Amino acid sequence: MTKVIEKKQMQDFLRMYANLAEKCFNTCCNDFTSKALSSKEETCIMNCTEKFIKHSERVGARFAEYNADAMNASQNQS
Amino acid sequence: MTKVIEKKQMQDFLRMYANLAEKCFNTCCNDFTSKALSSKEETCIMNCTEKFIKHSERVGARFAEYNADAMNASQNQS
Amino acid sequence: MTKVIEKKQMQDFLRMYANLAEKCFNTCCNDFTSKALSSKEETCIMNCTEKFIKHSERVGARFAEYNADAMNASQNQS
Amino acid sequence: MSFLGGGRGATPTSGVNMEKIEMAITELDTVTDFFNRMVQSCHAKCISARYADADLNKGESVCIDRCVAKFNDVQKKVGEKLQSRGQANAGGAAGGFGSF
Amino acid sequence: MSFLGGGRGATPTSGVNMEKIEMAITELDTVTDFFNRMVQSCHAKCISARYADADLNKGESVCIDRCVAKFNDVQKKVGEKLQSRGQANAGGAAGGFGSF
Amino acid sequence: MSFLGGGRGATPTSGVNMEKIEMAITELDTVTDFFNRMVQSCHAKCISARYADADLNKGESVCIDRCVAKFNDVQKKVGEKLQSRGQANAGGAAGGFGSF
Repeated sequence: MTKVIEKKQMQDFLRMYANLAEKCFNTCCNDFTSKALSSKEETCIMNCTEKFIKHSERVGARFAEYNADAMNASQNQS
Repeated sequence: MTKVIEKKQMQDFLRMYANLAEKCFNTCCNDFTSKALSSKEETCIMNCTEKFIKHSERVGARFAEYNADAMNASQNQS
Repeated sequence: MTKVIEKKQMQDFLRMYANLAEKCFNTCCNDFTSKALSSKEETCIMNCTEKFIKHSERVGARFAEYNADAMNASQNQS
Repeated sequence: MSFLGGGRGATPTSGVNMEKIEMAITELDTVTDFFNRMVQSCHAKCISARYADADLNKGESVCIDRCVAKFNDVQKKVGEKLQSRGQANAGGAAGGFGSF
Repeated sequence: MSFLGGGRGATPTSGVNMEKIEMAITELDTVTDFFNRMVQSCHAKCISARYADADLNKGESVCIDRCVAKFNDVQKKVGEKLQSRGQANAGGAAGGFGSF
Repeated sequence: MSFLGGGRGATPTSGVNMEKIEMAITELDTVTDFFNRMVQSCHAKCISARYADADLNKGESVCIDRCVAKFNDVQKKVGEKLQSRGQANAGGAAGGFGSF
């Protein structure tokens, strides 16, 4: 069971990573006159990544609160 | 076999449900000055859901006709 | 092992196929005053498909070069 | 699934084995995926995003019927093109897209 | 997972079997998928695409909090609607979408 | 798969077991997913949607070459950033995104 869960977490992480790289690439890279990342693009990628992590953490925190509230409400009912 | 199919149907339903909620949220919710759904947003969500179901049913009906035709044509050939 | 890989390739191909058809449909079909494809739409679909294959092949070739370089670099390091 | 060119072989036979079950599941997955994409695409093409109403209006209904017909045709045309490019058989297909 | 209406039955019991494990995994997949969609949607709604900065500003933070609340509400409302349409039970649901 | 930082350990060894096969499949899935995203992104960036022609023109071809290079670089940079944030190891990663 632990192994299955661990594998799922690994896969979820890899999907999140691929998703994030794709999103930041699509947002930050719009100039294909060179094959090297410009310093402006690089800064954008770093900020995009950092901000996405902070965003996910905040969504996670609010979602956890919401679930805790829902669980309490359901226990008070029964 | 029946179990596997049932599990698939469950998963398909859950994916459809998540997809539908996401789509209706993205279309109907554009004001984040409050955390409560406005009555206008709520009406939009209800219509969006209802209309999506009717849309899916109509696509399903046409698709079934199309498949029946294709199957008849293939049987007449052989 | 070979069987599992073969099944994966089959699934990857089917996903690519479905993806491609969806993308070309969305780009090329915008007129629903008739249920038959116009000759203009048909040409668009054919070009879209052909061009996507050539695009994928070129991306694949560059990606293979990139991986070969990365593998050489990693072997020289160790 | 006439658009896969494999429909003819799927006629019922006696004797069920794991391989046939797996193939049936792959086929079911493929048709479900195809159907879901058709629903999404035709929704984007035909359904107004205003949602003032819960019913399909006449224009939307007619649009859906034509959209399903066109989507099926496109699927077939793309499949024929892939086949004529020698990409339609599973083994050769994925291999043609870069050998990583 | 209160929005699935199945949370009550998932209370811990003694005796683990394969079926329960599979159900737990399906549940985990569902919650993960839900969470990922919420992250994506609220990112699109709240985060400016300029990326001049690596920190969430005040406006973005408040927007995220409200977005999570609204996304959860929408999920619940859509679930209730599906249930009232008799689509919320697994078996009947997929069947109602065309019998291919 | 140098961008995953795990390529070195994947050298062939004698003795095949289920775990290694599963890991190889996960790796194959990851590379396929990465490749498909690169194809999609570079298609959106480089290929004109007019489809007047079936061939890649000079500008599109050069754009694809540069796009692949940039996409690989971005993947690496994002991976390094995730790693420096202590998110790159599987266990800690998913856990950091909310404990549901």
